[in-house]
Amino acid sequence: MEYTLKEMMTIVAARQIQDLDIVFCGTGISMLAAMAAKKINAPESVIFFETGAIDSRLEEIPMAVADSRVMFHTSSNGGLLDAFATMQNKITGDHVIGILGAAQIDKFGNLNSTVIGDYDHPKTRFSGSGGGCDVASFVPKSLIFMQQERRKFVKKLDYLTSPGYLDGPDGRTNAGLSRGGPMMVITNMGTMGFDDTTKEMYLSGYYPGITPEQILEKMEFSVDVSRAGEVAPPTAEELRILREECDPQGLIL
Amino acid sequence: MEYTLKEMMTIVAARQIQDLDIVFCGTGISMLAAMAAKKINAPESVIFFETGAIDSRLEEIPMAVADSRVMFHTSSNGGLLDAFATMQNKITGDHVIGILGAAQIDKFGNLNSTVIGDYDHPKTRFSGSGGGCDVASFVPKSLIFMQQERRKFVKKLDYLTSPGYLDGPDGRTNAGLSRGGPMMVITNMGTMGFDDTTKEMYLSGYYPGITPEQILEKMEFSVDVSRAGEVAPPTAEELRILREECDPQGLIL
Amino acid sequence: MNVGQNKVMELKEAIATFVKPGSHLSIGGFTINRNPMAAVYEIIRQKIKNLHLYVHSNGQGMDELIGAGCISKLEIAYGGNGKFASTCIRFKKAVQAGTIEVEDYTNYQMTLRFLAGSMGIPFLPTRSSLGTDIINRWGFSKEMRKGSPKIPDEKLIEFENPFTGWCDTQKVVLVPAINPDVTIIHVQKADRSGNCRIEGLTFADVEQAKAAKHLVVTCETLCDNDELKKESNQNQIPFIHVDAVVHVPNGAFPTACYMHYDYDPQYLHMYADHAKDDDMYQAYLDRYVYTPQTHGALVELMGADAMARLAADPRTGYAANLDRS
Amino acid sequence: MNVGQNKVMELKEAIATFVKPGSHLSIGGFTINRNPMAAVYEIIRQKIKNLHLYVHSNGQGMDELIGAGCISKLEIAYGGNGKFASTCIRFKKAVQAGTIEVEDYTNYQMTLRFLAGSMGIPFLPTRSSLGTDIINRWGFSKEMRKGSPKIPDEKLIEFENPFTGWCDTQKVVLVPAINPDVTIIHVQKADRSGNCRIEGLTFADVEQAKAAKHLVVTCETLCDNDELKKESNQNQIPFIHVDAVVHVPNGAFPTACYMHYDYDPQYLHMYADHAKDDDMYQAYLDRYVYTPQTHGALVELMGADAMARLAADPRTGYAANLDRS
Repeated sequence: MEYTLKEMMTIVAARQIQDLDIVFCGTGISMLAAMAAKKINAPESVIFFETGAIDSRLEEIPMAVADSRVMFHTSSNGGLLDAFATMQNKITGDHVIGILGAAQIDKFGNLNSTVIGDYDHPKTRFSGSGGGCDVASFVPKSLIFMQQERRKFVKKLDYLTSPGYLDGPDGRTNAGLSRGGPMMVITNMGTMGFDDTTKEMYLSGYYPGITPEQILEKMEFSVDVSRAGEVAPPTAEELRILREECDPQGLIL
Repeated sequence: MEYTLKEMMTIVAARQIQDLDIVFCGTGISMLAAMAAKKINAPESVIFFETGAIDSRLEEIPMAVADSRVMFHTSSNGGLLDAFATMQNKITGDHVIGILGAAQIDKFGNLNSTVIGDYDHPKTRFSGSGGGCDVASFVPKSLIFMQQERRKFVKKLDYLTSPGYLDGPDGRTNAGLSRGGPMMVITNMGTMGFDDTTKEMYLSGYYPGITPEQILEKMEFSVDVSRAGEVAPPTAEELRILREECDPQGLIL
Repeated sequence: MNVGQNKVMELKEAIATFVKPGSHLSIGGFTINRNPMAAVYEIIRQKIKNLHLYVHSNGQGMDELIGAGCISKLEIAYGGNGKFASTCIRFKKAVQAGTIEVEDYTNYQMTLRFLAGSMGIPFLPTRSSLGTDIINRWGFSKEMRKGSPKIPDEKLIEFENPFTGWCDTQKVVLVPAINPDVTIIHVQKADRSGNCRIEGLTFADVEQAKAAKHLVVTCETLCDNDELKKESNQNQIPFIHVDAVVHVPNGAFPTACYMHYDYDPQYLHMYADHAKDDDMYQAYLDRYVYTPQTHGALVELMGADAMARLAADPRTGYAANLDRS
Repeated sequence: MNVGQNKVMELKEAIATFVKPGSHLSIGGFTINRNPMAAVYEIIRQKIKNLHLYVHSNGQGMDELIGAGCISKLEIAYGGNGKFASTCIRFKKAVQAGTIEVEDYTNYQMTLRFLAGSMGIPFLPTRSSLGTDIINRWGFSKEMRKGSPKIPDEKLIEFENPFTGWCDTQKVVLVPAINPDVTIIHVQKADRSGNCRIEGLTFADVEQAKAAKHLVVTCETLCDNDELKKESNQNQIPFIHVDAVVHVPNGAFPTACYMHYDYDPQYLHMYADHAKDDDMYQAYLDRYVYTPQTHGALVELMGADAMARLAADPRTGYAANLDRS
């Protein structure tokens, strides 16, 4: 069955979400992945947004995390203080899985979503952290969506907006962050994990028709590919639910 | 016209409240004084409670600051966080007048509402600070209700629960508190102010039929009486409003 | 916390599951309003002892737990019951007799401590209590604190403002977070998954709830899950924080529950009378707590007329013209 | 803040009275929802410049104020407009051209900064951003900070937890309080004294409101004072914090206002197109901001049909099936 890379990425992310996970969602594909998981494989997962909405009934796709569509039929409509406390407080925070994106990533999963070039005189300015750094600081695991491009998988970030494993295995602990850190990077070509010991990125999967070598060409740093296998494509049922139930208007896909 | 000392105390306190004052109220006579002020001399004052109720419509007298009667027809029903932030934040806090009471007071207006005797093995345990210490720490002026007794006006408190001027003119500033401090002590025999320079208590008023000497006999420390004058008794109209409109059931009076 | 959907339990089971000997417990409400009294009485009936209790201004619930000998340590701002007992009587007796250890804070400090716990941070700053014995005198010794991993090493820490002079502040007091093993609150409405709606003042219940490792909610009305989500702006606690939902009508009696019933002046006066004497207090416990066995039975013992007198007037939320003398 | 009772004003007067050249301003809302757009357009029309703006995740309002040249300094967590502009375009251009100075924080940090301001304390702690450039890199120089009494001397301070290890925390970041000269928010309902009711998510509006020295509220519906007090549980901001109440129907347009109207996808796309080019942006300003002179006139310019398409469905609170492509 035909599918787009965006659909593949969405389904790969959705499969990582489990029942009783509390899913932190951003805009776009990350929201779609959380919606797909809830309809496909994790009906008892809970979607929540940094704006304060929890367990929204998403009858239509929100175009932003502040979209009025996230306010409908929620468990409660709080505010930013409630949402971030839910993550910083380990009692609830330990159950949260974050979904993030960025302009740059390094081998330890640190993210830049602020500037390209010199911070004081940036060549390109992006939106900035938003809640990204907060989520990355607080939650025990996160998924990261990235486009597979050399200028995005870089040896050194121009600005470290959101913490991955910082400078390695003890990076987070030394900095004073809770344990945890990114669990998977999902690109338009494959997936990366982080080694349990070194916390360095490795290639864990490549999509059908893509080779590990092609992925390495699209990264400024090289990663271990010995553990990589082909990722199963979306099933017909996964695609049907994604297209018909999650994004029937095709706003994201 | 006949009146009780409790009525006198209530009216004396009510007269200190002005339009646009935000009045922090405790239980009992302090609540009644705030209600009387609103009905007599300061219709645009605002009553609020540490429980989070603000501008309640008090159709009946509450028996505690958590009485459901304070929740009716309020501007908002928040919680303790809201109430104390309203005082700690100087933007609003500078407009608050507190009404407090205690088991002991010293010449600098510091209050004890915790224990008599040794803290670790108290002879008498009282309720403790509640919001009293918070109010005394935050607000620019407060009224203090006391019974005129030697064991209550003491040279040294058994426990300093709520700050007055601490050890004198620079006490509050040195401790890190905002300026302000108690403005008047109202007893069943007279009223005391605090000297602008020394911050020591002085007798500012005595009730009709009471002499300064009688008041001094009921204090462990002596205070300046040279500035004291007779306090005007409640007027017939003040008494009528107090009795008929504020406490018709006689729950406090 | 529990992310699952159906958390409805019987009170007996919820208390036995989440409140253990030695548990660090907090209870919601304020003096004579919305105390989780059904749960308090059930703890007493199950004879769970050696509890470490955290409250801000608590009255009836705290005093009954102390009176029944369930509490060994208490962190508190205010132990009073309004006009019914300016200082709670069993609390006063226990402190004077030295049978419980007490640490004193202010109301705002206790609330900030719950807030810090709910936010997942170790402390919050305030200017309250600078220069007072709240800072200088400790009820829990340094040794006792060092010996317990569930209690911070310091009661409070005075601290220079590192943002020099910012916000016109030279010094602050840092208050340590509380994360109780279990918090119990009573609310007007909850659904089966645990979404909660409190009517009237929330006091510090929301912070106490979110700070707790486990949360037991008793409710006047048990709603279908869809019902509360229809006006979710009015829900203060989302279900993920909740472990058990227990349907207990009149669950705050003899304290008040806004829009449902008032406090019971007769009961509170009767309680205060009995609390003054140890033998009479034992008789009180036997008659009103142990014998009824359930909260429903206590309510039945009071009689329908007595309960009807307390019913809230729908306009004001309390029992207008109730005889409160 | 103003403890008085009648605060109703015209928008022109409220902006002229409370927003001055150089004012430290914060605006409520989040990206494409409940921005106080009528007030934003009035600030642009009054050509008030050199503003120091504080926002968390703001989109449309922030971008238009920057586009019109009103802002010289900006403290912000996120400058994006959801699917309509992943980075706000005039914001991006201004930062890249160096025409505004920017200090970056996280969303939680900005919210905590408003919360600290509302609580009257100089800072609050969080673990967010430890180890990142949010701490290491400053947009405002030390000299600039020391030179301005309205800005704290430090961006952030990293700090060892003085309650050693408490709450499983070794270090925290202290974020400094913000007390804006003026905050402007748009709410669904306000009464003449200033009591406010927000429907749907509050974002950080309540904290922004209570942190401000002056608060201007624009509202969809102006209510009699008694009406909002009847269900005061739903009021988030009591009147004492408010200085001006301005009745502006559609006051958040082209952003959304839950239960009233949706964001306008056509307007936001049109805006994004114009924002890419300086000349086109000038044409946008002329046609949609300067020429209409009032928010009502802008709404008239859009036409009744266009506005009707945005009307919220009363069940869901947004415009179901709105063409958003």
